[in-house]
Amino acid sequence: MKKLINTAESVVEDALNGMAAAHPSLRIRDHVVYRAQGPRRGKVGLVSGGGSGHEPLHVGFVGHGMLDAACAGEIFTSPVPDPIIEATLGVDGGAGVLHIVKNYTGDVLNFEMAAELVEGVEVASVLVDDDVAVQDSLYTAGRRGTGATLFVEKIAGALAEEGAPLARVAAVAQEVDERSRSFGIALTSCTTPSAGKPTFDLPETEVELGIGIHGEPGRARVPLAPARELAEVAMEAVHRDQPLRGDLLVMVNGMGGTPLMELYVVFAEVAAFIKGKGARVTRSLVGNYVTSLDMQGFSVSVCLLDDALTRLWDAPVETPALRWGR
Amino acid sequence: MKKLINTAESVVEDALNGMAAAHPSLRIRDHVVYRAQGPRRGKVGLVSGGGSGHEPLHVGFVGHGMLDAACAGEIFTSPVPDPIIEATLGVDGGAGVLHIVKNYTGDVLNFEMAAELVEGVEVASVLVDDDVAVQDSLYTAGRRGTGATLFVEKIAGALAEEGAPLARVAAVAQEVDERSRSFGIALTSCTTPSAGKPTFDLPETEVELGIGIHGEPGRARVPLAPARELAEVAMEAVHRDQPLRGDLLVMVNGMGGTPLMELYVVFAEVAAFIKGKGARVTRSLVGNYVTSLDMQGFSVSVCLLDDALTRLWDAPVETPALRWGR
Amino acid sequence: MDTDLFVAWFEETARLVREERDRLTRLDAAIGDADHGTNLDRGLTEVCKALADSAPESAAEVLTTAGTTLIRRVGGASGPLYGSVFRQMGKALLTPVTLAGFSAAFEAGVVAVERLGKAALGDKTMVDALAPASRALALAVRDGVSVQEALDQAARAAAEGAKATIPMQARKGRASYLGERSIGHEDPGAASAVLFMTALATVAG
Amino acid sequence: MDTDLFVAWFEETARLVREERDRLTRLDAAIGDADHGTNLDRGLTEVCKALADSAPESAAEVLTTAGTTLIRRVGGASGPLYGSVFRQMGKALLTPVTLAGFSAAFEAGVVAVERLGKAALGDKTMVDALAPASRALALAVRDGVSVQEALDQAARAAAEGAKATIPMQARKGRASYLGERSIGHEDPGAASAVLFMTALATVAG
Ligand SMILES: Nc1ncnc2c1ncn2[C@@H]1O[C@H](COP(=O)(O)OP(=O)(O)O)[C@@H](O)[C@H]1O
Ligand SMILES: Nc1ncnc2c1ncn2[C@@H]1O[C@H](COP(=O)(O)OP(=O)(O)O)[C@@H](O)[C@H]1O
Ligand SMILES: [Mg+2]
Ligand SMILES: [Mg+2]
Ligand SMILES: [Mg+2]
Ligand SMILES: [Mg+2]
Repeated sequence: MKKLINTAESVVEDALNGMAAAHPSLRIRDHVVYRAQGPRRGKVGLVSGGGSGHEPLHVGFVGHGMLDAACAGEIFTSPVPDPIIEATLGVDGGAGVLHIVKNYTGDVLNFEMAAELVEGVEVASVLVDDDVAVQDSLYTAGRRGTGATLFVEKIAGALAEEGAPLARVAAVAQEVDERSRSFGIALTSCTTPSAGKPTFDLPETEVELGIGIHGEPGRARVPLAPARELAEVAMEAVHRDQPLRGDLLVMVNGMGGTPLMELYVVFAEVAAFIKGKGARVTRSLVGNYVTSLDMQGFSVSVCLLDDALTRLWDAPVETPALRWGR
Repeated sequence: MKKLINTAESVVEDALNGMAAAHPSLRIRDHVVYRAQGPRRGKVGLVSGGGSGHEPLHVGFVGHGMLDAACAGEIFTSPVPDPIIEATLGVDGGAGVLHIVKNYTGDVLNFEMAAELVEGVEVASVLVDDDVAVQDSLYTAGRRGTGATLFVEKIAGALAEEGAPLARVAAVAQEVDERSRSFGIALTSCTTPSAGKPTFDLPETEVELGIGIHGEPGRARVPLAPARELAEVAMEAVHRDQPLRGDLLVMVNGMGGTPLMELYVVFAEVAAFIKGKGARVTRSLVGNYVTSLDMQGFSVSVCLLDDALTRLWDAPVETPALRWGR
Repeated sequence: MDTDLFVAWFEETARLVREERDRLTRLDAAIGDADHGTNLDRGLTEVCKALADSAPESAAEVLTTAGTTLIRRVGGASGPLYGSVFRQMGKALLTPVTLAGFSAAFEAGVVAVERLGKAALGDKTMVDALAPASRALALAVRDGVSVQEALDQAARAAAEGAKATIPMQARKGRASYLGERSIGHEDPGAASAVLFMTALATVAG
Repeated sequence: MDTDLFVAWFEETARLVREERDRLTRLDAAIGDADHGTNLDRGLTEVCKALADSAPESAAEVLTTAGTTLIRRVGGASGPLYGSVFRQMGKALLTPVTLAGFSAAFEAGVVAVERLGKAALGDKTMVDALAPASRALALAVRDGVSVQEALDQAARAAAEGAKATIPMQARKGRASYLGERSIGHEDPGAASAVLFMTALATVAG
């Protein structure tokens, strides 16, 4: 394993120290990243979090127009309730707090426990579960939360910034999740610092279809294919679950070890696929946003937009990893 | 080799198609990326370019406050003169055009030829050569242009946007280059799509010191060490060449395959080093900006700021890869 | 079954988990996210520290401290789940501690995790080791065997239960994302539950 | 030495470069950026196309077309450098083409690349193969040997020159960044220059 780290034990702490040094707009305490200026009176607070290793998610999305705080767990390990409670209390501006939770047993349990234990703050929760690779059935833990988490955080964050009440912010978060679908493909496994070797072995000639963002193996292994075919597999899965139509927000997301050039190659194919279905890409993101350590591969996330959501997507945002309009 | 590409031959073209699909603010023709709205009357045009494989450099830096056009060569191969000529003619708003050229024989020769052949447009050139790993002596091709290219493009771009004349834009570009130093370290080689295997072999236990951005081997090989020590090696090299002092713009840049988390770990060490020397990080960037395909590793670039340069750095910029202030 | 025995239980579990950390993580790598060993190792180290610091005066206090520490220090799925087992046991345990009382408290802990995780036998989770262990304890109480014998039987039942997860298709936790590909691997949480039960049998000896 | 010979020269070079592409790229991987084979292969394919399309009527025209195409299609360092060699040759070549005239034009081409690249003998570049080839041609003209013999000697001189780059430390181009680590590797541009000279000797035969 070759990583730019000091020790496997200190990597989350060390990276947070780097964030604190790089971004005066953030305040970081006990593995929670806050906006430096603190809560705004009357604004709904947005708290998210989860295991580390998905950077910039969530810590890179703290700032104006997006999150108020993000809790960073150990690598791929949901944060414990205490920092979630701290974060919730710390961002409350009197209008309540929305927990944005990716649908994993660990995240769900720890956020639930935190929400129960918080006193004096109204808490609402939204579960993000966009990954169509997982069947949403009695026989699974339900769909995973992956790329659409960014969409939910951005759009709910914009509405909260406008001063909307908790119920409306929660409702738009829920709506974005319902309108969003994702699918991921891995070219390589990731290596967690503590394990020190790849989570799974993947031959030079194969890819994993339907991966999550924790180095979990996917649903199936198929031969490596040109970007066009891989993009089609992902888009077919998304389209089958929720037909593409109208205006779309599309993210082609790298898993952490994939260069931007390759993501643009994939985006070209995704855009062509969408055109072929008669829908339109009206907003897009291409880059490493919701990652799985050093994994090579991509995921594509699609959200069905309407005018209201488009306006909220376009609203100013100023965070380390997403910034426009100010 | 595992890459998200269609064919090794089409990768540059395919990626540019993806950029065109993702960014309506760009117009892309014959491997040149332009601002969609065309040249602005009276504004100095900024043209850069070079081999592809360094994305987002340069193509991702086309837009308000930065480049007017970027020429994308084949992977690691300087563009030929024709597109540089096209770009120069295409961005001229009557105030002349600045060529921002990284100091490599190929880039220098092709930009020189283009500049000679352009008619009716005043052309100035600035050579970026910030890499302290290469001795600037009679016995080398001179220092390479690496991370500081981003600084030059951003700051000169801001001045051009304000309507400054060509001579002043060229002078500030030159000044930024002179005030900037970089040093890079690779954990792995990169793999060019056409070669299909790593450019160099690097054992699991070693790193290359003083690499460029083309998968060139570095000056020396040493055992893999904690991030703190690697950051110190890089910063010592920078500091030895140009002592750290006053306000600094600091970029910790990933080589393409390094996750953001690790770059923040490095940034923490870089910031501590700088503090130890009595200087101050007043502006910073952490991310994959000037890359070498899928290489794992980082480079650090430092520019000595003054108030004028800080103001230009802070000026609005709106490009696919760098965006703030609008 | 005195207070010291309960403290020793967690110390021995911590030792075993440290020893078996990489195996647990490997099991989790196969069908999860490769952190179960690290998670529990971190958690049990904290539990031992907390027990040393707080000098608990009853078995119930030991269990509550352990459970709270796991919830507060582990994270992931296993932190709240194991934490709830021990917190619930602590709540349910009557003093003085008899084997029957322990068995009842243990069952309360297992029910807590089933409820929290919405998991049933056969879902390929820690429940598949914990529930058989609880049943073995109850049977041992009915049959009036010695404490040592009862705990040995519980450990054996847990081990068999963990082994039985191998052919199962997961329906809860990360492993469920793999669908049929989860078949053929032992559940890491079931494997760690075996360590808890083995540790208890060891320190009782 | 007629027009067809010059066309055949580039066709044979294109064939050889295609054949040796991976070796050239491997040489460039060792001390450069692993693209020299791909660059020249692309360039010479374009040269052959351009020659087929434009049906040049003189040897000078062949050379100018080849040079311009290399400049316009290759990029990198070798594109403008090789391009300048042939453009300059094209300018300098007198009709009808004699061996002496060819030798003089070739020398002009080598001087052009030395000037453009600011490279001298011993810098570990293509000049280390091209300059000895030029010298061999000049000597052959002085000695009055046959065209075939002269071109064979030039090809041999180029090959020896390329081999002599192995122990050199590079002072120009990317390889110079490596400092002492550039020692022990053949320069890719020198190696490709050998292919040009070999091709010419072959088609003259
Ligand atoms: N819903 C659930 N109910 C019961 N046990 C569960 C549930 N989800 C996961 N587990 C247990 O947790 C174990 C994984 O723990 P761990 O790896 O520490 O957490 P995470 O899955 O968050 O990485 C699984 O092997 C399984 O035994
Ligand atoms: N300044 C120079 N003068 C002469 N030849 C040079 C010079 N710089 C580089 N070369 C030649 O160019 C070759 C490299 O060509 P190529 O790999 O195609 O271009 P690049 O270095 O831009 O990738 C070197 O092996 C060397 O022979
Ligand atoms: Mg986990
Ligand atoms: Mg090159
Ligand atoms: Mg796990
Ligand atoms: Mg090269």
